[in-house]
Amino acid sequence: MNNDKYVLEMNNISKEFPGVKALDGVTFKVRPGTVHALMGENGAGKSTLMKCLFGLYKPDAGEIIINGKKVEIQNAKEALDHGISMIHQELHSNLHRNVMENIWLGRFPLKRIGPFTFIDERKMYRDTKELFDNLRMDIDPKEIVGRMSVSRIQLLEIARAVSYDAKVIIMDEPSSSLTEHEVKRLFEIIRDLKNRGVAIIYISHKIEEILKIADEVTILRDGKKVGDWPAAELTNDLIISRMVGRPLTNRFPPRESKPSTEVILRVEGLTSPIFKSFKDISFELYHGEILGIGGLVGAQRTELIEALFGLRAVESGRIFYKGKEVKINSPITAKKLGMALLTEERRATGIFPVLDILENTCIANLPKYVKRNKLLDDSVRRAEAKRAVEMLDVKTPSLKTLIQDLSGGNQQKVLFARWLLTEPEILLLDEPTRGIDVGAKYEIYTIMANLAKQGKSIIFISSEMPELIGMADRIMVMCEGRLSGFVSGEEATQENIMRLATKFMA
Amino acid sequence: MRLIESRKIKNFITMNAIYIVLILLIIGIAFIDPRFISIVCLRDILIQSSTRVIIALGIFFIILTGGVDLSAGRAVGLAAVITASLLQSPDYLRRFYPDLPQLPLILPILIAVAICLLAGLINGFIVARFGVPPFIATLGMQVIIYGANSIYFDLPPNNSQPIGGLNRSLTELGTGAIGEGLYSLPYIVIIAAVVTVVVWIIANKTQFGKNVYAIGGNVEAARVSGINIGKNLMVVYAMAGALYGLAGVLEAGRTGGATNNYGTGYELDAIAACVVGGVSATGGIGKVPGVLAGVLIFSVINYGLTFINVNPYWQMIIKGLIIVAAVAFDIRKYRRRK
Amino acid sequence: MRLIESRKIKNFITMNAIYIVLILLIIGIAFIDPRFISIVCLRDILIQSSTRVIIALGIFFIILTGGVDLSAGRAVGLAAVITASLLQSPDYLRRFYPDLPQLPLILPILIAVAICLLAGLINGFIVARFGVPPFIATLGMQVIIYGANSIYFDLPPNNSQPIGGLNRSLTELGTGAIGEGLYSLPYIVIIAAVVTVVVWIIANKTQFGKNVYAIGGNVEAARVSGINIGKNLMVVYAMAGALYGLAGVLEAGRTGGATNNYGTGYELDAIAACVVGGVSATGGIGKVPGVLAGVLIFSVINYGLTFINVNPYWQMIIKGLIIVAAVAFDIRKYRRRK
Amino acid sequence: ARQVNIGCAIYKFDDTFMTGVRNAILEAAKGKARVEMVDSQNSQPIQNDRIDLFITKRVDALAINPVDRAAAGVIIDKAKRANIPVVFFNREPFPDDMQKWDKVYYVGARAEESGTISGQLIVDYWKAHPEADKNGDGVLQYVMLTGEPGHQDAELRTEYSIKAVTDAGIKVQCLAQDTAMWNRVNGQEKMAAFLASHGDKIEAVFANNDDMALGAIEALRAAGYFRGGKYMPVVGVDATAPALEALKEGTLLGTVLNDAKNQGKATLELAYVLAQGKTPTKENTGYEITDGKYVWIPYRKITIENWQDAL
Ligand SMILES: Nc1ncnc2c1ncn2[C@@H]1O[C@H](COP(=O)(O)OP(=O)(O)OP(=O)(O)O)[C@@H](O)[C@H]1O
Ligand SMILES: Nc1ncnc2c1ncn2[C@@H]1O[C@H](COP(=O)(O)OP(=O)(O)OP(=O)(O)O)[C@@H](O)[C@H]1O
Ligand SMILES: OC[C@H]1O[C@@H](O)[C@H](O)[C@@H](O)[C@H]1O
Ligand SMILES: [Mg+2]
Ligand SMILES: [Mg+2]
Repeated sequence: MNNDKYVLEMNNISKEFPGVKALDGVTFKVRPGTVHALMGENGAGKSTLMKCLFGLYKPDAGEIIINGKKVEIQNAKEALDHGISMIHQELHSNLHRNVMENIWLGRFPLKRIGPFTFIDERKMYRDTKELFDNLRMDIDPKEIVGRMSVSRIQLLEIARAVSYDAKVIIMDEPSSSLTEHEVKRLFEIIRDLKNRGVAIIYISHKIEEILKIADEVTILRDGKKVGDWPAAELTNDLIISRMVGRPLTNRFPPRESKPSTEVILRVEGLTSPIFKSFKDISFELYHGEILGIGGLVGAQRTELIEALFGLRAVESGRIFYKGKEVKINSPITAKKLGMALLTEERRATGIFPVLDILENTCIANLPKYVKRNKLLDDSVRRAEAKRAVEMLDVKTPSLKTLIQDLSGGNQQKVLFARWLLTEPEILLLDEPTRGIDVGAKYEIYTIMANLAKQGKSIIFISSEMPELIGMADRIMVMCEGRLSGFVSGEEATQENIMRLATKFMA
Repeated sequence: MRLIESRKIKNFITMNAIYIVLILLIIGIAFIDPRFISIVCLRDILIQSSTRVIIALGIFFIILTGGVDLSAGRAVGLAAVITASLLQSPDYLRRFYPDLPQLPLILPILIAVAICLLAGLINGFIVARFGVPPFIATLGMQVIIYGANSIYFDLPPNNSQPIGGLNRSLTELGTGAIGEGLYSLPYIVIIAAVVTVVVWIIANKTQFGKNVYAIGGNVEAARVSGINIGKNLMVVYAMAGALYGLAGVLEAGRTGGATNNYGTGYELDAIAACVVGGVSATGGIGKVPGVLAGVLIFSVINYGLTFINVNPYWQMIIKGLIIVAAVAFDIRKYRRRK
Repeated sequence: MRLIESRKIKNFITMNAIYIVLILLIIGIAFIDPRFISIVCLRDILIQSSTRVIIALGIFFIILTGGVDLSAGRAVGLAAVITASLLQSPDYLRRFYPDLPQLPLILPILIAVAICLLAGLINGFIVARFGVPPFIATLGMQVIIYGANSIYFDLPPNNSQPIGGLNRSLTELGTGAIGEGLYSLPYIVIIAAVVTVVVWIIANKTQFGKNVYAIGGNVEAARVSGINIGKNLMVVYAMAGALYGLAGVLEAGRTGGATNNYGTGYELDAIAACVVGGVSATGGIGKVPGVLAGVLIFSVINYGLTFINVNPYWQMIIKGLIIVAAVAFDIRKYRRRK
Repeated sequence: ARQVNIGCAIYKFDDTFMTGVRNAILEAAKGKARVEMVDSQNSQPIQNDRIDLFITKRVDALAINPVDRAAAGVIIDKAKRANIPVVFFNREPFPDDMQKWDKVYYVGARAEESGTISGQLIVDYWKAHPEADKNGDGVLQYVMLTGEPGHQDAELRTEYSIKAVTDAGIKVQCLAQDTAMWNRVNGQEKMAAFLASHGDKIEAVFANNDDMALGAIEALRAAGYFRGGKYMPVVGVDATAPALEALKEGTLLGTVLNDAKNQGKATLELAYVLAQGKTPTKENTGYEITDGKYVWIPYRKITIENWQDAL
């Protein structure tokens, strides 16, 4: 392996958007057969740099050199032709079509019949099967993507990126919606690719992952490069201080409060009408409690809390809110009761892409701004939105910026701000820190802890066990739609959660 | 410094392209015939835009939600026929209802508006409750309204004759003005202006307006945010219906008559005006001043090309080219900067 | 066991709702007048559906990409006029080109189709290159084509007279059949069937077809997969244009004449047939058999209601109700099972 | 006698004038024949579809108001094959098509005639009112509102109305001409633009039909006409109810009666006779038959003097 030669050099790349200098003279070099991590806070410019490389953005300045040759990459096709493939931060699949069509899109296997060229469906099926077998993924090539879970779609996109036989594979937060088990699988795949001389550019906010898999680390801050280091020279704390610009001693804020013994929400025997979904779930949520929900993907945690929020039908079971039985059959009712839900799929059910940050922040809280004359009080609205956005440290030129122009992590923060404004009694959080940088995570944890201290209750789904263990008072674990047990925060370990999470599995 | 200035200008042009197109159009026509810059022409254009603006603003909200309304034109026709049939001069010979007593102006107007509002409400209900695509729900409503209107129009003794002899009060509403002569202000222009202001306030200053943008921006996210999608959709379509009704009343008053084919194809004009004015057909994006500009662009083209005496066929070709060019010029602001 | 059976049946009904609607419609009409179930009626309906299917299949691809085409009807009219003007009997008195020699049938057809293809290509180019919303690009094309067609039609010595006296070869193509009598198979039905099969193959078995679904389903995903969006869009619009051209040729042949207002409003029928047939107006979803069913539903309604002698105005009301109900029934398959 | 079935296709149901014809047909059919009336929605292919259906149902005679008169040839072929006689009305097929079969008839008015009459209305006015030549140049400055582009009536009325004026030895100058698509709203809007552009230079307004003429009158009224001695001669065609009202009121100078009643009645009578397998004559239909195939219903000039005749 030739470690001196770079497979990819990006020199002095700059890129400006209205109001933001997203990249400011960034130089980034990648050796073949290595995993090169790209790190930085939300909005630091990681995705932008990669989009410049993949031909999705045109850099204002700078050059790109591949295998020693200077190239101009105008679009994705040219990037792919140059041997670069990419897993995008946001899912990029066509939900209406099946898996294999998504994988081979743009390069279908063809066959000729007479003068005509048709798609060779059989070969396509075989190739897909082979691809998944090699990657040891259990996905049916003919499944319609829209029917698959987010994590499986993510796996599909990983498989697609790998299938290009690229020299450089960009992975922009590939693990954010994967379970730990699947992350392990991903790492095996990465090692395999590495051994074959492929260079991987790996973007993640999970520092443990970086330390585990990366050979080199480049850190960006505010569009500028902080530096690059061999991963072996780095530690958790070093990375954080270089990313954030100051040391961050604790990963979790201290919990200064204990839940009260007063029950705010009681759920009895909640069962979904869908056979495979959650059944017979009973639990209690206390005032001031952070209740974690652990489990593997497919454990139906999302379904459960969406049902609590009135987004999904319930076949049987009862819900008591502050002692009174309630029927929650729409988010409108849930909201009236003082509940808030931060959903799992930011793009699909969270953001209003074409609306600005002000509107995105206020939308769930509008009734509070209606004046006596039925019109909205714009000054209050703006002030509150501004406050919330600042509290969460959203990186944006102004409140008028469209949310689709924010970095992924900053979008998530805006959504968090949206629900905080409604001052909920019960906050339902479905993977709230997905795609959020360490600094901001800490802020979110702090907010959670403070809310709990004020007596608010939180239900908190996470696939990151340290986070569950670090933040939850109690962890409820689910397996295949059933409740498999509770562990208290103190006695929680990865092992006992894992054991419960697989309790009913064959 | 210079650079920043020029970039600012460029940016200003991009962001206000559609207004600039409107101004360029006027200048262009005035260049060919300077008399175009006159109060008479301005007033004519405003008058011709009045009912169109009202219809376009109705459809505007629907497009904001990501929908469309094909029944708009037929609703206009229905309202025109209803109002006309109920408001004929007592001394007119072929009255629709020979024995109907003289009604106060407001009553037939309210009836017509209410019926159109109801039709809109049904559209909204079908879209919201059954998930029928707005294209189909409102296409169905289009033919149903037209059928019903034709049956009504065909009732004896009228037997499908154009309804004429309208009451002075109604024609006055459609053609009268405050003041006299050059500087008079036509009532329908005033009505259209009031409607525009009210719609602007609804769109920008009320919870309902924000909800509409949110529904069009991402309906699932709106649902999660606790917005009542069904109710809001129904209000949107009903409100649009009421506006078509008002436009129909004014069309009858303006022309002094009505037949069942009044309003044919108006929905297309209205949708086109919205889209030209920067309203995104997929929902969530669009502004009231844009709609106004869209309507005015069409009026200026229609009126202006006739004013400078362009042959009707060439008018079409020029109109087509202008519209496409205007939108191509305007759309640049949404193109993602690569 | 029983339960599973009944659930299966339910599922079958949901997934095939639109075909079931079609069958129910036929049964319903036959119930009122049993003579409806006959080869003659079937053939009439197929004939009436032929050009419509061709147009609908053109627009189908455009809707799949998330677009729309308002110029379809005018393109049909243009093709009809061009073909008719080039294919008149030499002994006809009022010929468009008095001195034109007799052309072989295929030449004028190719010219007409090529011109419509070009118009489509321009639509595609404007949509792809300038990002103009398809609604506006094709609306512009609609009026431009109509203007151009009218100018052509108005050329001396024709001076806007309907073009008649078409060559036997062309009217034979439009009205003739293989075989005689009851079991004869009209040429236009055969042509429509061939087009349907070819389009089905393109949609399902070729790279281009898959790309179209991909662009409509998620344009960003298509872009990052290296698909040339612009090129594909241009092919889609051009292909649609060619199909309109073919339809226009057949319309001229079928009626034995042509005027510049042939085809008016056909785009709406075609879009409606697609949407009724389950093609999603937002793109990415839809099937050829669905489009076929959509067209047939409209034909059966139009033909059937006249067959059982329903008053035209009531026809509209009934037609509106059936369409909305059919789609409400069909749409359930997409509603999120919650 | 056996019930006689007649299949009748109208080019477009919501056309004011054709509605009059339609009503007259149904009126005349009472107690005689069963008429199935269908709407061709201004589309020749749709009309052909409807005719196929009539043939399938084996009606005894067809009464067709073609959308496109060039399309009559194919319709005649179809009818001949099925041996069902056809009466065309209101829009005249080309003579060569008419010759294709002997069981083909036509009932209608000559569009040229309506043009000529509306031209004469202006000629009469011009001759009787010297002040009509506002600028005194001896030339009639006019504007023309035409119907749908390419429409037979529109083309012929436009041409023949002006021809009548020039034939009377009056010089003309066309200030503006534009299509208002037969309808009142467009008539009004186009006229407003004409007025803004040409103002008092306009000395007469020709409209291809009454709806557009009435629209023009509204625009003129808004510009101060028909008040305080300000007048503009406006002529239309059709003699619709609102047009007669305008005549009475003194705003519309004149119109041309397109005789819907007789067009409808003659059509029905011919179809009825043909349906019984007989040959139409003046005796059994009540109408003069010209050249063995044509029944011409004359247009009539309608002014303030004789408006009652048009009721
Ligand atoms: N299309 C765009 N238009 C305007 N601004 C943009 C656009 N894309 C990115 N930005 C801005 O550029 C900056 C860098 O964004 P980028 O997406 O590269 O961040 P990131 O490092 O990937 O962050 P995250 O970890 O949150 O994904 C942000 O301030 C963002 O708001
Ligand atoms: N076995 C499965 N295979 C494929 N998809 C599944 C499976 N089980 C559930 N899904 C789908 O996956 C999505 C998420 O599932 P679920 O809510 O059960 O996961 P979760 O445990 O909440 O995961 P997360 O931690 O990501 O929220 C749902 O849309 C569900 O329909
Ligand atoms: O074809 C439609 C036109 O037909 C004419 O005969 C009539 O005069 C016009 O008013 C209009 O109805
Ligand atoms: Mg990013
Ligand atoms: Mg003069």
